[in-house]
Amino acid sequence: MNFAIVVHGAPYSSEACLSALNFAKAVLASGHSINRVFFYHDGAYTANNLIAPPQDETPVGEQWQAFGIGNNIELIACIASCLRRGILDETEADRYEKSGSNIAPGFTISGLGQLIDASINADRVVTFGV
Amino acid sequence: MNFAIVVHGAPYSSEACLSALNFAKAVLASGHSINRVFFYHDGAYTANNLIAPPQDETPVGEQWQAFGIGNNIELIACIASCLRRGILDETEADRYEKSGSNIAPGFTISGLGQLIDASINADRVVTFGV
Amino acid sequence: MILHTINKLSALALCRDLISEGDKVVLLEDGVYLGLQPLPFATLAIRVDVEARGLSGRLTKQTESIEYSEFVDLCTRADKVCSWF
Amino acid sequence: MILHTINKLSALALCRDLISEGDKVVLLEDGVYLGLQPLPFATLAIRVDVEARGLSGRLTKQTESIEYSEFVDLCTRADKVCSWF
Amino acid sequence: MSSILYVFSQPPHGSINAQEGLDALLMGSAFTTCSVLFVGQGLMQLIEGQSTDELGTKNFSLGFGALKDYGVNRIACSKPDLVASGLNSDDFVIDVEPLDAAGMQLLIRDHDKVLNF
Amino acid sequence: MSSILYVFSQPPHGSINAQEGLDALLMGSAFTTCSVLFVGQGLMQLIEGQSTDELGTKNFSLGFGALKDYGVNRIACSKPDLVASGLNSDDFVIDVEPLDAAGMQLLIRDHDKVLNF
Repeated sequence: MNFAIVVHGAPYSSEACLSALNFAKAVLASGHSINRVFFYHDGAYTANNLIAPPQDETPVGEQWQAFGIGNNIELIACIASCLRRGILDETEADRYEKSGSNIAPGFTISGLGQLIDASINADRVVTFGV
Repeated sequence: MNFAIVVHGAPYSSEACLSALNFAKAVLASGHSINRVFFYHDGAYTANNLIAPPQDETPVGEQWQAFGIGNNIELIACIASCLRRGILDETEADRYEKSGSNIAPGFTISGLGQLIDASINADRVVTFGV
Repeated sequence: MILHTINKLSALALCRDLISEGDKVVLLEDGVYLGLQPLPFATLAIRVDVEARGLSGRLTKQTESIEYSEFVDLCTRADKVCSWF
Repeated sequence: MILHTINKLSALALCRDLISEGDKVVLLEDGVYLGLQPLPFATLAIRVDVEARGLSGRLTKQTESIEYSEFVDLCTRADKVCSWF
Repeated sequence: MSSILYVFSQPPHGSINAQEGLDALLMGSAFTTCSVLFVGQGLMQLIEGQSTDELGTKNFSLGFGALKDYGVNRIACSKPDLVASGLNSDDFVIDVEPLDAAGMQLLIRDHDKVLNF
Repeated sequence: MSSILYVFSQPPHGSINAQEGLDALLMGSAFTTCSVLFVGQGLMQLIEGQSTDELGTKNFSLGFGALKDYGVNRIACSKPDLVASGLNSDDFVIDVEPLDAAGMQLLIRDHDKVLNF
């Protein structure tokens, strides 16, 4: 069965970000697939590449990166959420004449249509809210 | 009278960030002073220099920058909150070998001691929580 | 006099018992929705938050709208400020 | 069967009336604290969230701890998932 | 094509989430059959006469008037939550169908997916 | 020197805020007289036997044992909230003084500043 996963919370600020990751891992471990993970609202903060948490704390953002890259799963951060929260790829950084980009590897900034498309085409959609 | 202001919320994600700014402006307009504004928890996100909100939305972070610089008021973002949330100045970016810094002008990253010091020495401390 | 602020409905449960005779209560942000219901104390609601939510003319008589300048003034007259959220 | 998830106490009020006979309810994150109180329906609580909060052995009998793998399995058996937060 | 029920449970202005929820509803209605159910403090999004000029947040309640044009199928709210709020339908910017618990359960059952905001 | 009352009202693990609140209390107690009052879901921070190894959040409840060593003055909680929670003091990692409404009001009055987390 194919899952779409929606994440509304930022690492540390909300356990939703961690719960969604644990859920996503369990989906794959159970032999199911994930068509897309969509980071909305504060979930977009997960894609920030500059996070440097204390060594004794779980680096949730990095674990999402590794999960997405290692399993070839699309991690989409909503562009509107990202712009409001200062998460930029190079294209957006250039467009808005900002000093640099900070999108983490494994994440792609894209539009809200990706949430709808994932929701429609997945067998199940599960939201981790805040 | 001298105020310390504590901000727990991020721009857009929480109105606390905007309320605190409106309050801070009113403090000065009333002839009082502000010894420090301390950004804790998600409040640290206010110091992100890469925010690029839609043109029809209030750029709360930029307004804080202008307020701090224009009135020569210390805007301190807590270092622990910042590291967990990916808000870095050049020193921290170098220390953690990150690709760049994103601290906004007018903001300084510093320790939790600055919250205590401000709270002790102000006549009033007002927290804008989430 | 202690000044209490409340910024959301769920925060009322935290402070309901802690508001003494003579204390003042400021409702701000989503806390202004408390002005729709009867409360055991009078409140002052931040006007711009009331108007943003379309609550002008809808609040109970025990809720009075105030400006940020009056909020600041209340802080100076209070012994301390306690924020409930 | 519809699968409902609840991640905090205040979300109970949102879904209490919407849970039909035969639906399933998963408590996660701060929602597992609901396992301390009597509820009008049986619930399944994510074990790692229960343990992180020190609630093992403290939950009501109508709350059963489950793994993420069982949460996933419930999703596949449900017609849809409804998340309350 | 999957139909989607949007459930809105957050008040406006306290965070951007309610506004971003409406954005998602408008986007969804361009692709498939969508309905919306307002519950709890989500009903506060509908209050008429929101005036945000001074606060500086966006008065996205004006956008609800476009839901019919966007082809949003059913626009409903929780009747128990409406009664508890002390408001009534006249206070709202658009016509909304108040549903009792059974009606809301049916609405959920009638859609393939649920997106909560 | 101003004394500070810390009020903790958030549960642990659902967000980092409770943990960051304890950090602020420990820092404050190095500089001035501090007390702490647990209210509402903040009482859940005190529950004994939190085991976070698998979840991966930090079990900062272990830090409460150090409050006395840090010179934290009074460690109190809301008695009404304790009763409502269904827990009792035996469930907590440290001794906490349950206060009724009058006691909590006095505690607030006895400190110069209040920091809420």
